[in-house]
This record gives sequence, structure tokens and C-alpha cells, in this order.
Amino acid sequence: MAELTYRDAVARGIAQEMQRDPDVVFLGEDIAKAGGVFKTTVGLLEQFGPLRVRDTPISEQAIMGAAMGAAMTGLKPIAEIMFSDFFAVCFDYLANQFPKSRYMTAGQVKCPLVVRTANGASVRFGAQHSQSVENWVMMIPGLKVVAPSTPRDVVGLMAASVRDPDPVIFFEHKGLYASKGEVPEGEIVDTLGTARIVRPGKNATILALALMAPRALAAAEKLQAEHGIDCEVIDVRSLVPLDMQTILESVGRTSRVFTVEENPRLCGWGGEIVSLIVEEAFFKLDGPPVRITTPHIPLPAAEGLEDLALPSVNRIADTVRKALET
Amino acid sequence: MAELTYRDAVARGIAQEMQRDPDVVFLGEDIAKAGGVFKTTVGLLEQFGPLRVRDTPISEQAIMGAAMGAAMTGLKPIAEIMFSDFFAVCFDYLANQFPKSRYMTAGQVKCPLVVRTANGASVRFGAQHSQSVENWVMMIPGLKVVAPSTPRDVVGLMAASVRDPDPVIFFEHKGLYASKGEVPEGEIVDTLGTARIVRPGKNATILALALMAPRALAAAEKLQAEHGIDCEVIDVRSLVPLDMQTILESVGRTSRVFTVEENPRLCGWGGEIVSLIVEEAFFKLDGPPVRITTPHIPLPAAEGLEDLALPSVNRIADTVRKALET
Amino acid sequence: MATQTQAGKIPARPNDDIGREVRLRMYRTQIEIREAEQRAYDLFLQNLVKGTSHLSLGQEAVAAGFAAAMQPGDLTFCTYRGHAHTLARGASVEKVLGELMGRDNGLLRGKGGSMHLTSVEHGVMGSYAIVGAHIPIACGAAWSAQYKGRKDVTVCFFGDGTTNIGAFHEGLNLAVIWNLPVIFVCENNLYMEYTPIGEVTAVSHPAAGRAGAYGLECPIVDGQDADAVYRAAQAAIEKARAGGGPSLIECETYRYSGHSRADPAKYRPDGELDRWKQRDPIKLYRSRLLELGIGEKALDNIDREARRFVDEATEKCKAAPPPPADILLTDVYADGGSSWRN
Amino acid sequence: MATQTQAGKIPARPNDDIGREVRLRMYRTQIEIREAEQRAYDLFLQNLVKGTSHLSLGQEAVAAGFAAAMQPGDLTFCTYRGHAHTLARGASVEKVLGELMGRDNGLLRGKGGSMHLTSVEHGVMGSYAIVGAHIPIACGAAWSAQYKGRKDVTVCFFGDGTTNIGAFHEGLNLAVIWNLPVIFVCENNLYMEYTPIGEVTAVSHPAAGRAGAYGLECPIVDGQDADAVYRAAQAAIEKARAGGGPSLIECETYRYSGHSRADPAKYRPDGELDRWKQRDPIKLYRSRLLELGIGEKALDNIDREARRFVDEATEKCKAAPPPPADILLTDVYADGGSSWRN
Ligand SMILES: Cc1ncc(C[n+]2csc(CCOP(=O)(O)OP(=O)(O)O)c2C)c(N)n1
Ligand SMILES: Cc1ncc(C[n+]2csc(CCOP(=O)(O)OP(=O)(O)O)c2C)c(N)n1
Ligand SMILES: [Mg+2]
Ligand SMILES: [Mg+2]
Repeated sequence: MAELTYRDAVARGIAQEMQRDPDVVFLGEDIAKAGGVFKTTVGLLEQFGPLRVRDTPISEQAIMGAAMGAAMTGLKPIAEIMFSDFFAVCFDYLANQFPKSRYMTAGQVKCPLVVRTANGASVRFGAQHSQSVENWVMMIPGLKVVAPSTPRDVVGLMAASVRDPDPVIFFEHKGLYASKGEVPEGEIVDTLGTARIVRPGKNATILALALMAPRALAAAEKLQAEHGIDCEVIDVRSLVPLDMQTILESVGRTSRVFTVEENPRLCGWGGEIVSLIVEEAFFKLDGPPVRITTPHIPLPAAEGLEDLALPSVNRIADTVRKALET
Repeated sequence: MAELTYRDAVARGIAQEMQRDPDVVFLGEDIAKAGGVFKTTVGLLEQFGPLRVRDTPISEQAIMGAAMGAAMTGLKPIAEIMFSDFFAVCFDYLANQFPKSRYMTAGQVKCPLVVRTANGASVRFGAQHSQSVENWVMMIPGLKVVAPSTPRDVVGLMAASVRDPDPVIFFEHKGLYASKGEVPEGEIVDTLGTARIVRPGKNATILALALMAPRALAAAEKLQAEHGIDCEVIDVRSLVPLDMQTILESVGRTSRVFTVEENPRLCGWGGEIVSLIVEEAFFKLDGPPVRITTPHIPLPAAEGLEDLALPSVNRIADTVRKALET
Repeated sequence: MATQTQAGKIPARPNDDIGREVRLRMYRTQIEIREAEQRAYDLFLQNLVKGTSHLSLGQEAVAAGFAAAMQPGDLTFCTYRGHAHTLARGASVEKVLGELMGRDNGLLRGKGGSMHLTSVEHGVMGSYAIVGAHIPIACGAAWSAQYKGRKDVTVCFFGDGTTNIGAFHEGLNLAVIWNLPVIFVCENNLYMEYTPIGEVTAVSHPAAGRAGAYGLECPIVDGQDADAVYRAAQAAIEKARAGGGPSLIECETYRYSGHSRADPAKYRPDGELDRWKQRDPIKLYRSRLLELGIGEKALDNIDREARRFVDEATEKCKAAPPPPADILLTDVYADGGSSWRN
Repeated sequence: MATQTQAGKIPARPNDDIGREVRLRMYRTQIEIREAEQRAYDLFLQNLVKGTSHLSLGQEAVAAGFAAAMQPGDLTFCTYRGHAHTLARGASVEKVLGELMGRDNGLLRGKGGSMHLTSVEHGVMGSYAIVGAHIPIACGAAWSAQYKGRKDVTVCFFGDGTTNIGAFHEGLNLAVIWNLPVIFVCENNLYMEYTPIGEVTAVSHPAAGRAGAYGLECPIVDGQDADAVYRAAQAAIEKARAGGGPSLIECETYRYSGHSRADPAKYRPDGELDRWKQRDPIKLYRSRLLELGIGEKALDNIDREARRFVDEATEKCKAAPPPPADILLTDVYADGGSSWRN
């Protein structure tokens, strides 16, 4: 077992799959020669050559379209969109093309591809380079959506995504690239649609994703240490497919639920999961589900303001404590 | 008071505002000479001339960008995006530009514009021309979002939208264009952020929008007639700002809530409102809130399949009845 | 299959570089499209075709000329105005009309509709209803062939109006820098929906005027003449197949009916339609064939057969059931279903 | 204000068509940008600038040349690489550095950051961080002037890499068909982020090679020479102001530092940077001015003043407080707040 950064885990995960399957190709802006603007793809060009690892122009629609056309005709493309905010300049492929082609053609067309992208805030890039946009794609029927929080999950979920026969949107978190974690040697293949209980607990369930997962965990430790409140923390990991079983079982045990989302308030995954929980486990709940989110604002650039905007360990802990006290 | 179609109400609403304010300009594809592909803008070119009513190329990004630049510099543009599905080819403006410019510039830049678009299903146009995409924009901080269900609301909310100093996304429903309703003579100006109780009732609250509003109302009448169940029906009308006061008061009276959404299941406005209700009125609820939605599918073209996909009067009534019975 | 000409060599017409067999095939294709499209229109008037539909009446020569020059395995990407291209590559009239009528025997079992005709077994990789979206997708299919060393060529059809959307620009640039085996075919029918293309385009030839921006040349082809289309197609396909990279071709043509079923096309200047009908591609091609010594009887036979074929297909479609309710929830994901949770 | 030349007439250099006052102004602007950008870099090394930043070191002449040719009321749209253009139009160094440092005295009070510098009072209508997005927006601003009969002209700056994105294509086409008073300025610094522009572009001049697609001509201007830039700017601005419509201009230039603060720019071939530094715009312009008889002392004074100015601004910024917490929730909507419900 070696320590690996989340950043290096990206290259490791891609390399594992490119090694396994010669039909896996990789395209994006500055991903080849430069190794990616976040240095997540260093070494791939050298290892797999310029036919499989291709730099593109600043043409996100062309990137997405090319990936789709290749996927329809036998390849398994991985496409990088540098920042998830740029989904907005190629959203037609994400919303109208990838996810609808199979259905519209009664199963004739397949679209097995992965779009990986740097998501999220905490690096002071401002309103157009810091968004958490999981909900932009979660809401589209036909896509799968994952967001790993650890280096090991990066490798394993990358493998699962590349091997998946459907279009998968793979969110890496900018704020986690420098983080480290143990990653076993050898091939790692995870399973889409599986949440993970990262801390068992009995007083409340806290659901979190990506950068919010370690924060939720830290908040739970704090609540335990300072207030004797014992929270179960679940890293949701995969929004589509969604592991409602793990979530509902947990809520069944704890009777209270909190979601911690980095995206702004309206129409996020937290609202979706809360609605599912209340619809299916209403009478198991002892009190109202509470969503902890970034407020309804574009993200500011200045560090003090950005820190204030995102759910912090303290805000999570305080919110949970107050809700459980009342 | 004259009867007007929802279709004609669009032109009337735009004309009212263009007459009032010479800074209101209107642009889009085939909106001028042809009067719009849905014939919603007939006569405007003749009345206001080619400098104010402008046909554009098939360049949705240029349309949106031009509207924004004009709005920043003193005009009040109304831009048509022919089908709301095409938001996906100009989503950067909706997600990253219009809504963020004021915040990012600490209030220096204003963006008073209206994007109007034909939304929704029921006309057998298939997966890329039938979507309900209110959630695509509701989730973006900085936008306002309205969706009228009657000719009178079309005129009044159009006026309110054009006069609003923020970017407003105005959803017209394709399935309602041919519908008729009374519209008073003279200027009509409505208020954004106001829901309307279209049927008072005491057993449950049904929240609906656009084409789903008349269906929810019909379902309520059916429930009353056939089962003596008395539902309050609220036409939400405006998703941002959201009239939570009217909604919470209603739920306080009825203790049960149902949402009827045309958009597919995940991350819709129904989930958002349900989450708000449970967070703020949990102990007032007698049973789980239930969301009635289109399933998690792209929309099929064939009429039988499309009819099956959308919430129907029967499905709404049955769902409400079963939920209230258990 | 098509007689091969040498890449790049486009001789003057009429002569015998094309050959009787290919010419008859192109005639047949045009007739079949004409009959099927006319039938689609009739069925719409009978309220048996719902939703929208976009006909290629008047534009048959483009579809026929390209299809004749393409080999099995070559790929077609087209727009919502795609009935013609789908039929030209060999999809059955029954399945096309069935789809328009929303029947279970349709190409897509009614799930896609008129704007999304697809027949992967015939190389028709889809009809795309968002203007321009398929241009980059076609690049991807060509990239795939290039990467795998397959010899298939991708042909991507679109309209004049499509040249003003961003995806056009991004796709063409990518195709050129990656030297992809893809042919972009602009069917310039003079109108976007209702707006004349000249009023919204900075250059007078929407495709040819843009070719230089991608280092391409762009022949302007008489889109009413199947032979001219065939020759241009041949040259571009040979070039692409030989690794010579992408081509852009502008075919000048005209649609007889409105943009879509809702459109009576009143915005067209008086006489314009009549002028174009004088150069009707089928009339033109018929005289050509007669001139070249192909007997009237052979042509009449083709006409008759096509009509019979379309009649039979119509009857089958009328008798076909609507799609069963259970397919509403199938084929969202590769596991066959639409489930997004456990 | 700028000496007026006749529209379209771009005389050879050096000569006296520009005049001492404008030249000194361009010199001063370049020096100020150089000093401020260098300072931004130093502050980043001291960890006083967080997030990202994109410097225009080496590209000063483009900003200076255009700003000198623009009138008050003319509008600037630029990219994340916009410090230079913002300063050139008259925004204060303090406010710019304050924004980079995330202080309350910043142009945007820390809410926008380095990539979004905006100073409406100086006609700087924003710095846009999504490549290409501002090209159509600039069209809209120009449309507004045209519609209202105002005489202001809009200038929109962007990089070579931006010419490959869809919004570029859509914006240019619209500007031409609507004959808008807008000038598109491509600062071709040879690289998108790290990839040489030639490797991803179908033509050798990313802007000039595309001009024909919009019926435009596109001068290729020496972007290291403020006079050359000024002359091209003058001609285009005069044309636009006179109702002659849009222009596209490609300025050849080079950035000395990496793409952004995170980039050591190792991808550049050996010697390339040095070669460009030999044609450093400021060095070049200084010799020009000396040649034209402007005394060394006057120039030294400008240099010194600029440095003092930047030093003072730096100190003010270091002393400035961070933005107060309560502005987190302001200015989402025009009512001043972020409330989306009652
Ligand atoms: C992105 C987008 N914008 C607008 C439309 C609506 N629309 C459908 S077809 C069409 C005209 C297309 O014109 P052209 O490319 O010339 O093709 P033609 O219909 O003439 O074959 C328009 C505007 C669309 N489908 N997609
Ligand atoms: C739509 C979009 N794609 C990608 C990026 C990331 N990005 C930022 S700057 C840049 C390079 C732009 O190159 P160019 O236009 O030449 O401008 P320069 O930075 O050289 O001034 C890229 C790819 C972005 N901001 N927006
Ligand atoms: Mg056309
Ligand atoms: Mg550049």
C-alpha cells in the first residue's frame, strides 16, 4: 500500500484502464504534453502515445461531440473538461445528446464514455471556476454521476466508470487534489452506486460528497468529542445510481438526517435525497431533515468570503447540534 | 374582457411593454418576419419595426450574449430561445454570465433582460424538443424564473419580467399555446414571486406549474366529485422568487402536500419545495409529501408513450387518493 | 455498388463515368424518397403522423448522390430533415413511416420520432434535432475509424442555417487538425426555418464562404443533379478513405414544402418555388437517363415499384400497433431499464 | 486625448502622425502595466495574492495602443488576462491590486477576483473567464450604442486560443450582419494555455485566417509596437464610429510569464522567450521615443513615477482590510440581496 495524492490517483486510474483496454482513448485541453492544468494526467502521453492521449483546441463542444461519436462506434473515450463550470459551454452534449441517444434510438446507439472534470471551490478561483455542478447532470435522465473523495476511490471509481456501458460524469474535486491517502497496489475496481459509511453512529445521519465528506467526518468527530453526539457519516460517492438502500437503512437507525452540499441551495442533490427520505421513511424520522449548503450566491473569490460561503466543519457541527437540541 | 389564447397573450404582453418603453428590444430566430414558429410574436415587427424586433441567425450564444451586452448598457432586451431544450447550446450565458455579473462586479454591472422560451411536452416533439427545464435555471443563483399557466398570467408576468431589474427566465408552455382565457383590457402588470391558490381546499395541498396547473385542478375536481376529497391547488407561477409563504400557510391548513412536476424526477422544483416544507413545517405534516413527476426518462415521441410519461389528471388523482387513504 | 472513379477527377456530365447501374440506383433512390415523403405529408394531413416532420421533397438528389457513392460500413449523420438520408442508405420505408406514425414497427418503436431516425445496421448513426450538434459527433465517429485503422468514411449532412452555430466551427476545426475521414455536406436550401439564409449570414455562400477558415476548399455543387452530387461525393470519399482528411461540400438545392409540417412557407417570394421546380431533380434525372439511352419502360417500372412499395408500407404501418406501454421505461441505461437507484 | 488620423490611413512608422502627447501616454501606460503586473507576481510569491492570476507582461503594447485610441465612453471587454486593459483605461493600480489581494479596497471588493476586473466608470465592462463568452456580449453592447444612436465603440480583446470556440464564430457573424460598431482584437501570444496555437488550429493565423468567413479583412499587427497597434486601432475605431461596422485585428505578441500563476511555462522551446524579449515592447518604445527626440529624463520620470505609484498602491492594499462578511450575501439581485423567497 502506497500513499498517493488524489491528483496522482487520477493518472493512475486512467493508466490502469488504458493499459487494460486499447479502446480507451483520452482527450482534452492541455492534457497530453502539459500533463493537465492540475497535473492530474502527467505521464499518460509518454505511456500511451499521441494517438491515445490527445490535446484539443479550446472547443468543448468538439471535445464532447468527438467523445460521443467515438463512443458510438467502438471506442471508450475519457474526455476532460478542465473546470466543471465549462459544462455550460457544451451542455447540449451532457443534457441532450449523451443521455438521450440510447433511448431515442430504442437501444440502437450506445454511449460508453467518461467525462472527468475538476469541480468545486476552496481554491479562490471565483464565480466561474469554482462551482459544484453535480446537480446540473444529476437531473438529466441517462447520465451516471460519481464524485470520489479519496485517492483510492478515485482509482476504483474511475475504473468502474470507464468500464460502465453508459455515459458517466466523473467529478474530481479541486480542493482535494493535494490530499493524500493509502491506495493498494494492483488493479482496483470499485462499483458505481455504492455509498460508504465512513463513520458509524446512532444519533443522526450526515450525508456528504467529495470535499464535504472529510468535513462532515471532522464535524462528526467534533460533535462526539465536544457534545457526545454520535453521528453516522455517509460518503454518498455516487449520485446516479444512488445507493438509497444504505441511506434509508442509516436513517432507519438514527431517525435524523442532514445533508452537506457544496452546491448552492436550490435543486441540489440534498433536496432530492431529503425528498426521497421523507417520501419513503417519513414515520421513521424524529425531526426535520436539514440541508447544509452554500448559500444562494455565485462564489466570491476572496478567501475570507469563499471560506464563509462553503459549509465548514464548524457550521456543520453547529447546525447538527442545534437541530438535535431542539 | 376579451378571450385570448395563451399564444396571443405572449404578443400582447410583449407589445404592451415595447409600447411603454422604447428601450425594450426583442430578438430571436424567426420572430420578426415570420411571427415566431409558434406564432407567438405575430404583428410585433409591423408594430415596432425592424430595429426593435430582430431576426437572428441560428446562433443561440450570440442571441444570449447580445441580449446581455445590451442589458448591461441600457436596453431591456427580450430574447427568444425557440425551444427551452436549446438552453443547452447557450447555457453558459444562463449559468455563468447573466446571473453572476452583478455579484462578481460588486454591483457594477446590471443585467435586466428576459429570456422567453417554449417549454414542455404534450405536442409529440420527442426527447430534444419537449423537455421541461425549469430546474436547469432554478438552480442558478442570480436568475428569476416564472412559468405562467393562463393567458392573463402570460401578459401580467411578462410585464413584471420586463420591468424587473434582474435576468428573468420566462417559460411558456407549448401545450398551453392554444388554450384560451379571459384577459382584461388595458395594462396588466403582475408581481413576480406570487403563487396563486386556484382552488381552496382542506384535505391536501397540490402544488403545480404551467401545464400541470390545469391538470392538478382537474384532478382536484375529480377527487372532490368522486371521493369527497377536498384539495387546495396552488399554481406556483414563480419559482424564483418563490412564494413560500402561501405554500407554507396552505400546508399548515391541510397538513399534506403533493407536487406535480412535468420535469423528470431528479432535482426538480418539487424536491426543492418538499425539502423546504419538511425543514420548516415538519411537525405540521400528517404524512409524507409525495412528488408526482415524469419518470427518469428522456421523453418519447409517440403519443401514447408521451401521454403515459407526463403526470395525467388520473395519475394525479389516484396518487393523491392512495396517499391520503394510507 | 458504385463504380469507382479516380479520386479528385470529376469529369463533365453527362458521360459514362458513372455507369448505368449506379445511375439507375440513384434514380430509384430519388423516386423512393419522393414517394415516401409525399406519403408522409399525406399521412400528416390524415392526422396519422403526429408531432412535427421535416420533408426533403426537392432535395432528393443530394441524398441519392451521396448514398450511391458511399460503401457499406460508411456512416451517415443527418438532421431532423433526415428521412431522405435514412431511406437512401437502405432503411425500409415501412420502418421510416412507422416511426413517423408512432407505431411499434417504427425504426425506433416510436420512441424517437421523425426527427431522430436512426438505423445503425445501415450506417445511419442518427438524426439530430439540435442544430449543429452532430457535426462534432460525426468527427468522433471518423476519429474512431482513423484510430482503429478502419476504412470507413463518415458523411455528415446539415443545412445552410447550421453554419452559423458554434458547433459547426468547432467541429470543422477539429476535423482538419486531426485530419479526420469525414465529409461535411451543407444542403443549402436557401432558408433556415423561415428566414432567408442571406439575411443572417456574413458571407453569400454559408459553407463555401467559410471553408477558408479551416484551410479547406469547398466545391459548390448543383444539388438538383444527382450525377454532380455523386461525382463530388466520390471525390471527397476517396480522399477521406485514402487518408487525405476532411472535405466540405455545399450543395445548392431547395425544399418544396415548408420547413416543417406547421409551415405553409408563405415567406417565399412569388415564383421562387416554380423556378426551382423547373429544375426538379427527378425530372432532370429522368431526362438525363432517357438521353443516355435508358428506356422509358425501365424507369416507369421503377416508379411503379416505388409507389407499390410505399403503398404496402403504408398499409403495414396503418395496421401496426402502437408501442406497448412497457417500453416507456426501457433503454435509458445499458442494462435496459431506467433505474437510477437501488 | 488621442490625435486623430484619417480613418483607414495607416502611415509607416516612425513619423509624426501620432504626436508627442499620445506617445508619452502610451509609454506611461506600458510602464504602469509592467510595474503593476510585476508587482502582482511578487505579491503572489509572497502569498498575498491567492487564487489564480494571468499576467500581460510582454503584451503591454496592445493594451496601451488601444486605450490611447479609445475615447471616454468607448467600452472595453476583456478576458481573465485583463489587468492590462483595465489599467490602460484608467482604473487605479490600488483597486486592481486590492482586488487581486482580495481586499475590501479592490475594484470588486474581493467578490470577483483577478479574472473578473471590471470598472464600469472607466468603460471596462468586465473581464470574462469563460473563453469566448464575451465576444457575443461585446456585440450586445455595440448593438445598444447603434440602437440608441450613441457614438461609442466597443473593443473586445481575446487570445489566439479563443478563435476555436463556438462563441467566437457566432459573435463575429452577428457583428457583421448587424454592422455593429465593435472591434475584435486577437492578442495572438502563440499559446492557448500550454499548447501552441498552431497545433490545434486549422489555419496559421488564428484570427486573420478566419476573417474571410465573416467577409472581413484582418490586419496582422506588430503587437510589440504600440504605434502600430495605435494606428490599427485608430483606423478600426474611426470606421466603427462612422457606422462602417466591425473589424477584426490580430496582434502578434508574447507573454513572458506562464499562462497563469501555476505555470512555469516549461513547454516553450529554448530561446523563444529571449528572442521575444529582444523585441520587448517597452524597450522598443523607449528607443523610438528617444529617436524622436523625447529626452531620457522625461522617460525616467515616468518610470520613477510609475514605480512610486505602484509602491504606494501596494502599501495601501497591504493595509486594507479584507471584505466584511456581510457582503457575502449582497448584490445577487438588484434589490441588493440574495433572497429568492418570501
Ligand atoms: C440549436 C438549435 N436552434 C434552433 C433550432 C430550431 N430549428 C430547427 S431547424 C432550424 C433551421 C435549420 O436550418 P438549416 O440548417 O438551413 O436546415 P434546413 O431545415 O433548411 O434543412 C431551426 C432554426 C434547433 N433545432 N436547434
Ligand atoms: C470555455 C473555456 N475553456 C477552457 C478554459 C480554460 N482556459 C483558460 S485560459 C485558456 C487559454 C486561452 O488561450 P488564449 O485565448 O490564447 O488566451 P491567452 O490566455 O493566451 O491570453 C484556457 C484553455 C476556459 N476558461 N474557458
Ligand atoms: Mg436550410
Ligand atoms: Mg494565447
